[in-house]
Amino acid sequence: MGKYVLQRIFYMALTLFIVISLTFFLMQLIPGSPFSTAAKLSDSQLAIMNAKYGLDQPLPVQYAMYMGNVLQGDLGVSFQFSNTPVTELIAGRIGPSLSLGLQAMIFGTIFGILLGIIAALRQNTWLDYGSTFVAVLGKSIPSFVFAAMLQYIIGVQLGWLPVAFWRGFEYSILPTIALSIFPISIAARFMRTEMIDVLGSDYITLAKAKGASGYEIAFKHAMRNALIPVVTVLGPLTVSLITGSLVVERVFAIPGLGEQFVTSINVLDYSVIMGTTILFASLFIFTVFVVDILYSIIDPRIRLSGGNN
Amino acid sequence: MNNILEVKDLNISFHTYAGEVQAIRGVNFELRKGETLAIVGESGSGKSVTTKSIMRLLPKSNSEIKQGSQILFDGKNLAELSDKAMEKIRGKDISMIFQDPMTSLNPTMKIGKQIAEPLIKHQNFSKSQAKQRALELLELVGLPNPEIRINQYPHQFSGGQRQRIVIAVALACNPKVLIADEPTTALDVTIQAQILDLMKDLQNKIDTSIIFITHDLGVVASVADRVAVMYGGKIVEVGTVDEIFYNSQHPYTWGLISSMPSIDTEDDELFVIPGSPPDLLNPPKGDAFAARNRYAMAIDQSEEPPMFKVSDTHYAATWLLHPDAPVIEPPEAVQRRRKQFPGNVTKGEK
Amino acid sequence: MAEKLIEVKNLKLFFNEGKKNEVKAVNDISFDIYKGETLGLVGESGCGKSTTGRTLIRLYNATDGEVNYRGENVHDVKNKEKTLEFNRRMQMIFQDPYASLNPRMKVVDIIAEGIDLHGLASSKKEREEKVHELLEIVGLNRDHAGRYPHEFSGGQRQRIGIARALAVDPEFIIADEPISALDVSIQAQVVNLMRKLQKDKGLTYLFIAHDLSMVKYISDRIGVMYFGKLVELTTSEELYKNPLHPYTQSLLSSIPFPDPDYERQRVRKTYDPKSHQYTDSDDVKMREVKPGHFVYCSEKEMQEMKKTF
Amino acid sequence: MANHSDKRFPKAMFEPAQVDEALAEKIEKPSLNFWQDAFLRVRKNKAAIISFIILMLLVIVTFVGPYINGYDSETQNAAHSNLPPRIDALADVSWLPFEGTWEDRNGNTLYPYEERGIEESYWFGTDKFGRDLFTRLWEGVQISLLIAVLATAIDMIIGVSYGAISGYFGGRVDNIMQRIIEILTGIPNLVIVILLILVLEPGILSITLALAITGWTTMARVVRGQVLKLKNQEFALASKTLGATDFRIIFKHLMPNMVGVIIINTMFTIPNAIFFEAFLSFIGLGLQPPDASLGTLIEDGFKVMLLYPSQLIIPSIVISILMITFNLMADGLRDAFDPKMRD
Amino acid sequence: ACYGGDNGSDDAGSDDAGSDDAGSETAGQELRVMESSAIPVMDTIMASDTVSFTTMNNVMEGLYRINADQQEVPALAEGEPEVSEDGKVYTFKIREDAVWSNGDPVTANDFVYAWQRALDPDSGSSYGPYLMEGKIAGASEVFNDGADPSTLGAKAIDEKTLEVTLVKPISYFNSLMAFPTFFPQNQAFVEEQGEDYATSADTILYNGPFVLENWDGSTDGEWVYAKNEDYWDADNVALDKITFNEVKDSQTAVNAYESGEADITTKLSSELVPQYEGDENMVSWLEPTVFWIKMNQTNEALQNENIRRALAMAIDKQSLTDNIFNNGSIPANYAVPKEFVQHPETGADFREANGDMLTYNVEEAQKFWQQGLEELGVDSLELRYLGGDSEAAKTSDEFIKDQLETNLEGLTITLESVPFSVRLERDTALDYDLQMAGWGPDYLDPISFSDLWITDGGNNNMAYSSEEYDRLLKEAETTYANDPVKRWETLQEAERVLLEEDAAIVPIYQRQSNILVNENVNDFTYHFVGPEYSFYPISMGE
Ligand SMILES: Nc1ncnc2c1ncn2[C@@H]1O[C@H](COP(=O)(O)OP(=O)(O)OP(=O)(O)O)[C@@H](O)[C@H]1O
Ligand SMILES: Nc1ncnc2c1ncn2[C@@H]1O[C@H](COP(=O)(O)OP(=O)(O)OP(=O)(O)O)[C@@H](O)[C@H]1O
Ligand SMILES: [Mg+2]
Ligand SMILES: [Mg+2]
Repeated sequence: MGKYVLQRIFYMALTLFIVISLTFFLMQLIPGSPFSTAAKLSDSQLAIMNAKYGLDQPLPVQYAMYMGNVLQGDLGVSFQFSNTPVTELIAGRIGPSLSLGLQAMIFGTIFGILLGIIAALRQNTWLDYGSTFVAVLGKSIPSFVFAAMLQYIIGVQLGWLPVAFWRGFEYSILPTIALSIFPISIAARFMRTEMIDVLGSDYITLAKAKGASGYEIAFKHAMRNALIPVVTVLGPLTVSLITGSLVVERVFAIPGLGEQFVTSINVLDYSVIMGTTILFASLFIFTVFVVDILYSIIDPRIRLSGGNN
Repeated sequence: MNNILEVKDLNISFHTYAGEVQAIRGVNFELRKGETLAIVGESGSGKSVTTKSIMRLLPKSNSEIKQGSQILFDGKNLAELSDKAMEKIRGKDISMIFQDPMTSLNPTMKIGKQIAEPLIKHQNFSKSQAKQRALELLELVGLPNPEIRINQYPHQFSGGQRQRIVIAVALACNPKVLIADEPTTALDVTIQAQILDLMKDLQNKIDTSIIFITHDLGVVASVADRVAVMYGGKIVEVGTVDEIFYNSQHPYTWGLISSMPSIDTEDDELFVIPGSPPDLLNPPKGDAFAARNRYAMAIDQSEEPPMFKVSDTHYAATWLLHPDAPVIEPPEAVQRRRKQFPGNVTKGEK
Repeated sequence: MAEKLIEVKNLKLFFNEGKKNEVKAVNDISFDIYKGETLGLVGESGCGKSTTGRTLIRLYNATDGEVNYRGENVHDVKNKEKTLEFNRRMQMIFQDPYASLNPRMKVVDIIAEGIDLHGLASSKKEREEKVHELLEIVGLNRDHAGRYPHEFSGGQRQRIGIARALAVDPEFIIADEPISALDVSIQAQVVNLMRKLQKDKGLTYLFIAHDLSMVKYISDRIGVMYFGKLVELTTSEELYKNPLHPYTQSLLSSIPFPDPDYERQRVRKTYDPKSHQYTDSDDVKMREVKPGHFVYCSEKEMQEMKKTF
Repeated sequence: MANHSDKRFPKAMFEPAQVDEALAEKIEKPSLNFWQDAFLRVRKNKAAIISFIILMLLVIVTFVGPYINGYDSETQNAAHSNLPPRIDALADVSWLPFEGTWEDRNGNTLYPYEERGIEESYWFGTDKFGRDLFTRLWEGVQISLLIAVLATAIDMIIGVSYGAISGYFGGRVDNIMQRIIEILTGIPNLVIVILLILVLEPGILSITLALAITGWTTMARVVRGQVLKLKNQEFALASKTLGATDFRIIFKHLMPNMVGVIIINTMFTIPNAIFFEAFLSFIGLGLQPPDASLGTLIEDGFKVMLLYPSQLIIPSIVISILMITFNLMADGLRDAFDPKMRD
Repeated sequence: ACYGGDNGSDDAGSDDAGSDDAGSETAGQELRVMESSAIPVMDTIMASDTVSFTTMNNVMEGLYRINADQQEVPALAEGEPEVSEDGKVYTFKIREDAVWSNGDPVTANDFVYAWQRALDPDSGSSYGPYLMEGKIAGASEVFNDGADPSTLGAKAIDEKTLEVTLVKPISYFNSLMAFPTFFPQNQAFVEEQGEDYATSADTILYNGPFVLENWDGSTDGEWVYAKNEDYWDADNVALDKITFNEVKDSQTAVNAYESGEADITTKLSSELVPQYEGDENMVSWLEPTVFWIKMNQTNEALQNENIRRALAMAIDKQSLTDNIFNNGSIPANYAVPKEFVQHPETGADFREANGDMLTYNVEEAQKFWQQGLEELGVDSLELRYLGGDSEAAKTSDEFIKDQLETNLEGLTITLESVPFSVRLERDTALDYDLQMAGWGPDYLDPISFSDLWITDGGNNNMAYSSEEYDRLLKEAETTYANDPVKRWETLQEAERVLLEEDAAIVPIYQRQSNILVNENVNDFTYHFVGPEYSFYPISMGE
């Protein structure tokens, strides 16, 4: 186990390195520079700016410099928000995204799993169809529509909750619901199918024979055995949610990372793109690692080293 | 009579894609307090289904306990009990050792927890008490190093070890009725003997009644008070253990006894009941065993034999017991086998 | 005796090797299996019989030691064709009938898998006929072909496993408790079949079982295992007449007889491994106490045993 | 226990007789394989069948729809922009929104047809360019169905195989393959897509490529998870001892045991792909205007959601019907692949 | 840390007291505003976007300020400056009562320092050089050639006197002084803060009607203005507090407005405007932003004037603005917008004299088209149309494509919608045939539009080159520099050359801005260039 973890950490670093490098070079292939978007710069001004930020150097030199800085924890400064360090920029924006993402994830996962379990226990009844309906609608109506409808109906028409902004828990309820529709539908659908499989197994019969109630069967015995696909999909989804969802942040006017990232690509704010990518990729890579560990915790028959003998 | 459990006219079908499998076709028996009823019989004859139906554990999706079937326990008809009420009985009053230990254990739960669970639920044990008791149980079923083992997962155990864990689970709550479905098939004889002793102890202590399914007639001889023989979804003979071993009446029972090798069997071939078991999708008319019965009569093809009384405790469903039927000696193999019984030898010596 | 088919030399198999929960499931055992014979393997449950069998057929990689099949170490074979060849010659009947059947495959396809893999049927019809034949051989009927494993009783499942192993005409079968779940008549049928095949085709068996009367009936020689070690190995006659190792004696004394009266009076011997009182200086190993009768003992014990005859 | 020995039977019946086993009726059933079997079973799932029928009807409408009302999908007519749906035959059914009216923010009813003196009726109204939304809708559905098929194919072909191979072989293979997925996911999609814009002509090919680059990774990871869980089970080992190749074990033994999650995941891939396409179209890599897809129609409708709700609601209903029927069919399939389910 | 109970209760007590105070203070007038983005920059020389400019305009001040009538009025300047005969030297007196929020007086050196900083290549200002080069003497040399900053034509004569020397007379120079890039900076403070300058509310000095509070830097999505009691004109500032929120989505803004969570929305996207048609709370004004199609004359077909003219006349702009946008934008038949600048003497709008050019006329267009095709010797043309990826761009692109293809037989338009950065790159590389582009000015003078099209002009990028046009512009800038009327007429003439004679671009529409303002907000004030709004005139009440 220890060895495996060490090995994985090495690979995680390697993967991250590749992601960073590839993103770095791919990004440079996009025409333009962060300054070309300010249409008002003359060519000589552009040249001066490029020189100032080292963008006139040959790519390999830029790359080496960037990597050197990254290793020292320096992600550079934003071009778009002149001179703001990227770390500060991310730190300033991650807060809302993080808490929103986590709330949505926790709420969505719990609710989704419940929904899926109920559907499985009551297979082919109206409860099952109802849960399918909810889960499918959640996924087939695009999130921007869903978020906007929530806002309009609950916020504007009914006036139950604040419509927008980020000023406290009350303000996070609607966006949380809007975001949680993903984990809900994923957890519900995967849970249903796996639970049905699991509920047919002998060990569930044994659990029943022990007098376990429906609730105990579902949660103590069956759930864990059905969790693998849910964990597989929800793990990385967590990362996307906590690193910010453009749509929900936009609709609810939440100053999060998602919006920031998209803008930074549009204006080719290299260092912000890179910084966000590094954040996302390292979280993602780490989550995948956690998911793999979870596999072997969830199902002890899965061996971590995964060797094929 | 002090019956703790009475099964009356039990009929069970499975609805499969191929059609309706009539797995149980009119089973009647009773279980007395403190006794051990062994069920033997053809593999596929419905032993497991019968016992699972007592626990109401047949898959809901495709099984059907037919109208009119009665499973009376403590005066309640289990066949009609609500799920909630059933939960209270399962594991506490009636517990069961499953036939397939490999798949009966939850692969993702430590075995300690699986044993402790009913204790916490039904006996209000605390977690640590339950763990303590689980350790004891594992010790009792002969699993070495229980302290370590209790934290392992089922796949880390051998077949026999898993079977012992399943037994420990079933014994945990001192049930009134213990249903043991081939509990010792995967165990070596020494451990088997230990387990059988354990069950007898339990019986002595708290008067547990046991339904014991096995193929090993040796085990039957050692544990059973009474024996029921099943064939093709029915009980074809029932009697005390001595009656079945020394005075069996049904040709299928004869076949079983003849098929057993004994420690000094030297024959080239073991005796085999010819033919194949009945197809429960289209159960044959008349006596299901007729097609394989050396002594079959015309009536077997059209009429189902009722239970004929041999003694107060001994009944058999074969037309051979009809007064009009020709008198037939049990086949020579059975007679010889009866003589070969070591018990007979010792009896003779006495 | 005849030609050696299998030669097991100092075989070891440890689970979780090197970790604190290491299990020495098979700990340095050696034995040979001759062509055309049946070697019975009995022993305490959990002593490593299945593991031995599974290692022979390469489901586990041996921790140490060799398994030679016709002089070739099976664990060294890498070549594809050779592997396939081995797979056909060597078959296994699994101890756990249900888990070893794919729940989503029909019986016909389970049984025919070997036929398909090794091209043993030239047409669909032939394939089907072979399957039907096999079903009948193991005491099932042809209607069962179209059903799924969960629709069968324990014994029926076991028979499907047997049919599957027989389907490829192997020359060596590892039968891991093949008959324990069957009623005696079917047991007899299967055993008769195995003996017949042995006679007709010169099959060789490693027969793992607990039912000692059956083992004795079918085996030429019997090995007794205890706690990862082989403790006694001799012909079946000899073993029953002259059990030398105290564990074997205890085993034999525990055989239940199908006679209620006898059972009521039976006395069992128990075995306590501490009774040997081995010291570090004792070189405990397999020793040929009598020609063809091997016992795991110390020098001193051997001398004592010799005195008994 | 009743004793029937007193019942009388003719003596002859107690003569020994040979009972012919063959007498027992034997109905040979056609032997079907797993897939055929599943198909037969899915036919018995009511929800699945109803869904299938609805879906088929929808598909038919999708293909004939663009031709039945005489408008084409591309002709702009600015004078007819943003008209509400009007179906003459249904105009009097008050609970159906086909009267050709809008309601403004203050709840006043507007009569754009009358106000602008328009004779024609547009069944589903028009968009801001005055194009007939009925025709556009069905043409859009065609495209989106195509995208769905494409995405499913990519998921099935790349995702499933990739995940299966990675999980099954484990060890180094798995390590490398999983790291590749991480890299693919780690690089921002948007960067990749923008680069694609530079090198590709917009159209189906670009959509396919964009999907093929990243669309399958979730499927691969889901399948891998399942394979990890299943590969050490006894039945897989049993097949191995028979000499089954890894390929066979993966596809014949493991795959049928994970159809459930594969199907479910596909059901997630499809809407993802449909909206990914809309996104691609928006940034210029997907469809070229004036072509529409369900995704782009919804996006367009969304913007006028409060003023002209039908422009959002109609395509949303269509995609919801599509997805719900897809999913109910998928559930039906999933159950059908599970032999433990009742027939 | 100490978590003693006593301590805690003490803290709570003092907190309470504090909030009580705050409560009585904020009981006054409070406004809640939504902005389209966070404040990217608060260093005046670094700003290049509207939100930054707007904020600076409200918390800081320059020599001039633009009022509600879009007229420049002296602010920090004590009355009008003295202007030299040749119109090149301006001498400003700075108000005695102008102080920074740290109490320092605002001095002439603060201007000199800020402007020099803006031209220091190391500071990376884009608007500094853009607005100063070619206008303020020495600016170009300082920025490009590393000349000593002190050679810049901005000098502190004494503490309160600033002298500015121009390269040439600039008639709109005073209005330029209202642009935040020309705002003063307190040298001591800026140098003391160093890297941290203007990174949060605490590291900025204010000299305007409000001070910024609660602003943590460019990532902050919510910020607050508080009234600046030290502002020289504080008596005329009614609002005590203004809360700002970043809202990207205009539907969200409308929802927040509707539910009473904010008083002023961001600009409404065109889809939302029809909903509020006739609503008196919708404030609309025509922006001086014009959208047109650039025709790349490196393409042989587009060198043909008839073809260009045909394209220009084949688009029904009225239909686009009325039916498609329906947000009050108007068709543009001109290059210099309407309601933007007025005749220096008569006050007549620029458009009044010059009227419409290249108006929609299908028959004419088709005639020109045929003629053009004949001249080219082809009967069909295929043109690539580079569009933007914004919503409005896509809508108009799709409409225009349809118009052109329908009205001009044989024309095929391939739409290429690309991200902004890519579009600019292709613009510079002249890698397109037709391109939709728009322009919004930074100062109130027609030249901000006219000089786009001079040969090799920085924003020409379509290979348009007309000697006549170049000559007219040069004349306007030099010969008539001190003769506003002549200059005015010359620029009008230039527009005629551009459109009527050369049909160099296809003007499409002029954009209208619409926002919702709560009815109890009085004197809402917007501007055409630079900063968008002024909040100091606003008061709340019925
Ligand atoms: N889920 C099911 N679907 C269809 N048929 C079933 C199902 N379960 C059991 N059966 C059938 O019911 C019959 C009785 O099965 P049961 O398991 O009771 O046999 P058994 O007597 O316990 O046999 P064994 O000794 O082999 O365990 C068998 O023929 C079996 O095929
Ligand atoms: N995957 C595993 N991980 C750890 N320990 C294991 C594993 N599989 C088996 N064991 C242990 O190895 C030992 C030998 O197991 P094996 O299955 O060979 O026993 P067996 O002789 O076949 O017993 P039985 O007769 O009960 O089937 C047991 O103690 C078991 O707990
Ligand atoms: Mg059974
Ligand atoms: Mg075993």
